[in-house]
Amino acid sequence: MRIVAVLAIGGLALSAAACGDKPSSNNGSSGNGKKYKACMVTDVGGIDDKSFNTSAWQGLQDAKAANGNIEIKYSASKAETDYQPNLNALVTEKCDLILAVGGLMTDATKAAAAANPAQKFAIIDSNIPAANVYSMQFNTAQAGFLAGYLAAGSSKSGKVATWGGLKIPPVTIFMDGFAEGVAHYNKVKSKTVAVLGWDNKSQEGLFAGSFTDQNKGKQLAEQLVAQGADVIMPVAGGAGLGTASAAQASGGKTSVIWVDADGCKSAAQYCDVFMTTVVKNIAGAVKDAVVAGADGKALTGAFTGVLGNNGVSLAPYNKFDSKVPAELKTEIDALKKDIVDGKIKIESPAQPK
Amino acid sequence: MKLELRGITKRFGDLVANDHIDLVVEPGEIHALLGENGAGKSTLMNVLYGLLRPDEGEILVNDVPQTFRSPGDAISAGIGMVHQHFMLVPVFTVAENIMLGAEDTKLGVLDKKKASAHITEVSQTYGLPVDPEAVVETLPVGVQQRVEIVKALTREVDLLILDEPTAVLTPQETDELLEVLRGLKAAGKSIVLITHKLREVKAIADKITVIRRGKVVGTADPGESEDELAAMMVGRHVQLVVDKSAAEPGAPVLTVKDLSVVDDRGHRAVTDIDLEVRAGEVLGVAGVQGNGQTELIEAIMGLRPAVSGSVLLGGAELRGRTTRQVLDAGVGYVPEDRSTDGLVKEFTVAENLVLDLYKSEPFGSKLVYRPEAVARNAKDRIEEFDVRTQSADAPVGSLSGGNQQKVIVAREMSRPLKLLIASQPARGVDVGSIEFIHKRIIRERDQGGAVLLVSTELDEILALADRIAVMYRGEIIATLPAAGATSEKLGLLMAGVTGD
Amino acid sequence: MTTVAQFWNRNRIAGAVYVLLGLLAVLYFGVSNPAKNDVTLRLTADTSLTFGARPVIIVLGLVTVAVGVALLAVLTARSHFAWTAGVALGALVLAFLFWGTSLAKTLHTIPVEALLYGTLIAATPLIFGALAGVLCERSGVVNINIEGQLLVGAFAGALVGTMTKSVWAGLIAAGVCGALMAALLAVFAIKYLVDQVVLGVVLNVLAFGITGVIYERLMQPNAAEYNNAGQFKPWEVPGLSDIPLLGPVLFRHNLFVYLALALVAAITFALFYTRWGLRTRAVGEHPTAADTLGIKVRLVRYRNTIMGGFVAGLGGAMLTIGAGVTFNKEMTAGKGFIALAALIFGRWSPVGAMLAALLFGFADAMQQFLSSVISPVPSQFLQMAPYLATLFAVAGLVGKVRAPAADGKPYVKG
Amino acid sequence: MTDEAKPPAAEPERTVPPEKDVAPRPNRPFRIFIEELTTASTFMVTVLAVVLALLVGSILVIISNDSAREAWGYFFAAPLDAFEMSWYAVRDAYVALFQGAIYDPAKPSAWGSISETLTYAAPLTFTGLSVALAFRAGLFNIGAQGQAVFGAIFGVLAGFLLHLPPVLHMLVALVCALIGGALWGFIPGILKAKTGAHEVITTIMLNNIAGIFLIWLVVQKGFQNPERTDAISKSAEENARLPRLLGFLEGDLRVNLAIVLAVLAAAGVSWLLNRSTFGFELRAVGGNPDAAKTAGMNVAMTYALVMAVAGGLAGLGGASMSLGLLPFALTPGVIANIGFDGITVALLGRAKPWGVLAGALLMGGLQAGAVKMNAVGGVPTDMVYVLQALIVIFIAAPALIKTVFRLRDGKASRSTATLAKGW
Repeated sequence: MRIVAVLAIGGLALSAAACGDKPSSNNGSSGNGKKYKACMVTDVGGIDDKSFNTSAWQGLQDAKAANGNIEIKYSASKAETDYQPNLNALVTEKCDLILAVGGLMTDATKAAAAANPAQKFAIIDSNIPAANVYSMQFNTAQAGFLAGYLAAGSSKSGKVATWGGLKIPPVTIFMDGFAEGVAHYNKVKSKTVAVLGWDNKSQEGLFAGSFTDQNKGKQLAEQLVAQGADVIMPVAGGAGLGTASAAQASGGKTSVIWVDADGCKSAAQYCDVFMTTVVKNIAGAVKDAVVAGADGKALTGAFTGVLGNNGVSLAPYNKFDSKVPAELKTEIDALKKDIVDGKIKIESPAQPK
Repeated sequence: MKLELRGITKRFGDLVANDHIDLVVEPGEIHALLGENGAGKSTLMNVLYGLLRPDEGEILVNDVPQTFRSPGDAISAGIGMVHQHFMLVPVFTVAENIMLGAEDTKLGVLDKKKASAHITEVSQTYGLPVDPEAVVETLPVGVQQRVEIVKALTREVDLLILDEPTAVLTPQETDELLEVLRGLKAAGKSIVLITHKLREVKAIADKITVIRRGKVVGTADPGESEDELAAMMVGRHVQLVVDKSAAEPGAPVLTVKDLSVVDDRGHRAVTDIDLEVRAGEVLGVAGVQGNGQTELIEAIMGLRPAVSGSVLLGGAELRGRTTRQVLDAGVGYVPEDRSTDGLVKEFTVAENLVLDLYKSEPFGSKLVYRPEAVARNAKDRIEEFDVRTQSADAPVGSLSGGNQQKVIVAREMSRPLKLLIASQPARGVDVGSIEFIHKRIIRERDQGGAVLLVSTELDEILALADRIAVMYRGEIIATLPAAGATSEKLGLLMAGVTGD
Repeated sequence: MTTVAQFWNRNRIAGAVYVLLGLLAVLYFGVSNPAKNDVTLRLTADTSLTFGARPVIIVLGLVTVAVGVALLAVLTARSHFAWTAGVALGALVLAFLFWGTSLAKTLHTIPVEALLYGTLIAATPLIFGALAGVLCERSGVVNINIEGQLLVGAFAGALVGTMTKSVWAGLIAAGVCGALMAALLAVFAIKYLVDQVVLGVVLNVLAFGITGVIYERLMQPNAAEYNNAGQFKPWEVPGLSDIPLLGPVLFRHNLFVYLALALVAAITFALFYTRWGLRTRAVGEHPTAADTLGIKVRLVRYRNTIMGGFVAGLGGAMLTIGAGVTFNKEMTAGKGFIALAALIFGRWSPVGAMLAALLFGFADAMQQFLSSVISPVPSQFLQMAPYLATLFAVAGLVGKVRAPAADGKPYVKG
Repeated sequence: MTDEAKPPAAEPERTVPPEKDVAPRPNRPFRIFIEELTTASTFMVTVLAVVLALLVGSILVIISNDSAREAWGYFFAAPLDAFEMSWYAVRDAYVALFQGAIYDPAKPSAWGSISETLTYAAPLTFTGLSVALAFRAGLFNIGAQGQAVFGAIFGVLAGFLLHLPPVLHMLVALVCALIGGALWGFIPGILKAKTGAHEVITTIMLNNIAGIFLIWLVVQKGFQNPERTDAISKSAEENARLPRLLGFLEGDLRVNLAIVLAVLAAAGVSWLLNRSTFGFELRAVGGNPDAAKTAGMNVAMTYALVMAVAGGLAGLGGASMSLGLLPFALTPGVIANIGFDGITVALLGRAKPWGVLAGALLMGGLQAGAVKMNAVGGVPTDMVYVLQALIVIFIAAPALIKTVFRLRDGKASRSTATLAKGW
């Protein structure tokens, strides 16, 4: 009785594992030859945050696919206090490049870089001016702007919406761009498309309080739809999937603009509701950096992803390609050019400085 | 039904609660099981009722050996039990309580009608009126006991065990109960009556078995004298009356005027009480449990706010003071329920001996607590009050009831008192400890202290009090000098009968 | 602490608070920072009512004041406490809702239907959780483990639902896993006499850990095989679902909402009208008395605790296969604790717990609505609303409640 | 309530408590040692609980190891493979756990792992003491998390809003943290005292509220770090930070003054419990509130005060994170999970101050080891949750340990005392 009861749940899980007899083959670890070891430390969101951790890991996997001599691994942080020990553990593990994901890792990375001047680091969403740190930042407000314009242009109800995971700058930067894009549309077309869920002037809006709670994402979508919104942009990692799920249930009345990585690839099951994605091309930037590093090129300085260098972009319309009017597409392309040229300035307080 | 117990032994650790007990109850017999608190009577009956498993021995019903794994087995063998602490769910109705465990259902739904009808039938047959719809917690204890008996009878028992059934009854109610028991006997039921009250035993029992320290020390006929029985029960000759000189009352110490108090549920429990206790006298407050004594004392102690009136201690107002202030004013308090209110079980004997003194020198100051001084104090008190404990550092919960009570008495009497309030000081205490505690109370009086004694035991009141106040339904309906008071007269008063 | 006979009894204190809050509402929402825009109540797709927000708010504030005055002056009996609290606080909440909507940045329309629908959806997992609590605690086992039971339910629902490609199998597995979790609670609480409050908290940690590890290593990397369950499709009750307002709110859900409501009815009936219920309550109130009548106290407790776990497990499944979303680490996000508060607020009765759950659901839905239209209150403070509501409910309205007398006390047979 | 069903504790002749009659102790040292090992003493139960938890946890290690899981997939084809791979997985994981917690030859400094263990242990000691103190008064403080949040907030605010000389600034910041935590702890205390609201519910709600408040605060103007675009506040000034202890050694050793303060706090709580009148009161209230009230103690005030003191301790724990570790600023997750982990620590330490310190060291070791275990073998850090929970459950149910390992009856095998009261 005693032990049996204790082990019951463990046993259940074990039997679950025994059923899964399909061998996963992504773990090739033949140790011949000196490989380039690229390691990353996730932030507290974990590897499956459907956001920057996932994207960065994707970048590492892409790099490995591109160059067979690259070996990758990650170390998850459960808490912010784990950043430093995780970075140090990877130093001990003799990684060639250690990638820190997330701006909150700035100070820990700075310290680790100073303590290990021979060790190469890279960081996402931060800028560390040190010789052995390669910084990657992304001005997603630019792509968000395009998404806002697109949403306003395709809304039939005249109401579009966005909501976020937590009210923190890496999230609100998307929402700022989105709201400004809608405002720009209203200005140009003399329309009054309303944005639910975010007001970029007062910096107030709708938040789930979580990046994982899909049920909340679903409820928020249902609320927003009830108020008339027909295009919704969730900026909340995995929680946003709830909104996609709600949109799918609406049978085409509601569409979703996804963020971070192209939704038709990262959450393919919902591809038919994704109008487009505000891409923050972490994967691309990471892949480029790692491949360059493996080739022995010096990794230093800073990279800022903007529309101009494809660091941020609007993904293909995928299944909406036929639904988005050609005219609107042209306007968006023109807008993109204006932003790249600096004719249109975006004023999100959360932009990289 | 004939019941026979052979060589029943029950141990708890190294403690032998029942030591090879033999007992025979003949059909239609009222068999009294006599013994003082802690002698092992209740343990024996719990074994018989299937609540405890005996370590040795066997139970025979109508000469057939039986094994009772649970009370359910005992019930189906025809044994019923009325426990000292009633086994009634307070928030249930009478009918729910009675049907519990033997429910009739109709299409899965409880058939309350049938249950009520059955209850009414049993009530009428045995003259035990109860209202099936009443919620138990609203009923007076006497009625609750009736419910317990009806509960047993509806299960068609042939043998009924009653554990200290008269502890909560007035003398008149006790007489009524005895009458009911005679009726049951006449109907052919066997009855086992557990008690330590000699008067009742003599009044009703057909046969008496005396238990002491877990062993049967003998059997007796009801014709035996009370002194003989008491001696058998305790193992030596007992002084049933406390030696004391006449009181020499001085100035009033405690003056209660027009005091009104409400109980936990907001009902008025004490109404406009006037009371005076003088230096050098014991005022006994008699009354059946639940007539406002508890609330009265709690109000005096500052444990419960009074609605109106005043409480003066030597002229100073106590009402509105905190318990701390009342204690500091020179009031000692032996609470009615020692395990709930008097002691912290996990604390050591030493710590319990300073439970309300820890902030005063030498045990502590405002901030610092001094375990060394507490230990020294414990050594002295344990000696002075003859507390039987393995050590001063033993948890007080490991002591016997009598010794626990001595710890409280020692604590409360170890500082100069103006007033001692002792509530049920002898409840659940063995005879030796009772004698000791009573003597200390009288000594407190003789030293010029005022004593307010609250007890539901008339014998205790009669033995100790100089004056007696009787409480009934929140009022003091009579105050009379102890000389000349008889238990019959007090019994009538306790039942609310004042007219001569 | 008896205060009844004193002047400042509970009703009077509440009355004074209502008067104060009502006046504040009138002064702040109506005068110093007044509602400006008209507010539209959209009841159904084509029925709307439009009000001038300011007069409505003032009237609502005055209603609160009036209830407060009545409590101070005449309604001093205990029986008046509950309904007056409902009226006074309800009026205040409505006043706040109108004010927030009126001053919102974008829209000034309250979608009543969606608000109520959202309330019910948010409340349903809480109802399951609270019912689990009712089952356990009525028999005397404190269940702080609701959170963990919901979590393993959600986990098993998704895992087994995916592996078997059957949401029904997922549902059963969710119940079974919830029951297993509860069985652990039962064994350690009843057999090993471990402190039940502590035990519940620790078992929650265990549930976080086990589901977290398996999720991270198994379900997340191989989501298609292990974390891709289907969904229970909504079933519109024929006829009833066409009733205006009520239809869309109540009768266009999937299995879980109906199941929750049915369980509330079933457990209420069973608890108060059947043999099982009588014995359960007896064991929770006075186990020794039950024992003396031949009822197997521990058995009743084992059975009820495990049943409770089963119900909580089902509720957990609502979060995955009920909503059509994947399992995620710690996805219950404190719902089990809110359910626990609902249980206490609802005084251990199934119906009371349901009403309390609906109250929290409403706080949640209202917060989402006000945030989405950009009301003048910062979103984080709105996010605190359900927690503040719970805090207020437990501290202000419930106070010392009467739990089943033997709740949390292990039964040790002599 | 049910005196009747219990064995009659009130036997007049019984003056010897039953604890005595455990087998007599032999007097030869070796025999005593063996005796200790085979008896369910407190120490043995704790050790065996850890062992048993690691054993049960290894099941999860195996599940979470790809190669092992694969091998179990074709168990019937090559059963030895499954066992071999499982053994490797478990061995590697626990070796990494040990390396991360105690000694890791790969680290630049021999003190590297110990430093990490102590770093993790310090805040847990504070929150553990917080929970333990409340336990002793019969209260279950699940709110250490929220109290630590407020401690962290007050500490950092004092750290960057004030400008004071070295040492003094740190002391002021710590006092502020203590006050912050105490305020947040006082709320459930006073609610319990005045309305009877159960602290389990109120503290959980207050945790949530504190968490949301923190997220709001860090991005407000004047608080947010003006050089950063993410959710991080300004950093506490150098003077307010807790200095590192092993800065002079090679390597980047994080261990800081917090662990010293934690030891002092354990000593302080120990004094408070055993040598102060307040401690006497709180233990009495915890043991029997009715008797405490009858003895003239102010139970309500004791509850409120205990929760305030517990909150203050948790607040110091929060500050030991926000002032002791990078980035010395507030972020949404600045205090990690120390409040909830503190519950485990308090239970591990059986609510005794020095026990809490030991428990915190064990838990700190587990957490430090988990980082390594994760970095090397990919075992999820959630594994720590599982180990934590199992250890505590096994400790709380000594009878289970006794049965599993066939120990003889000892002091610890009796059922545990009730720590928190039911509703």
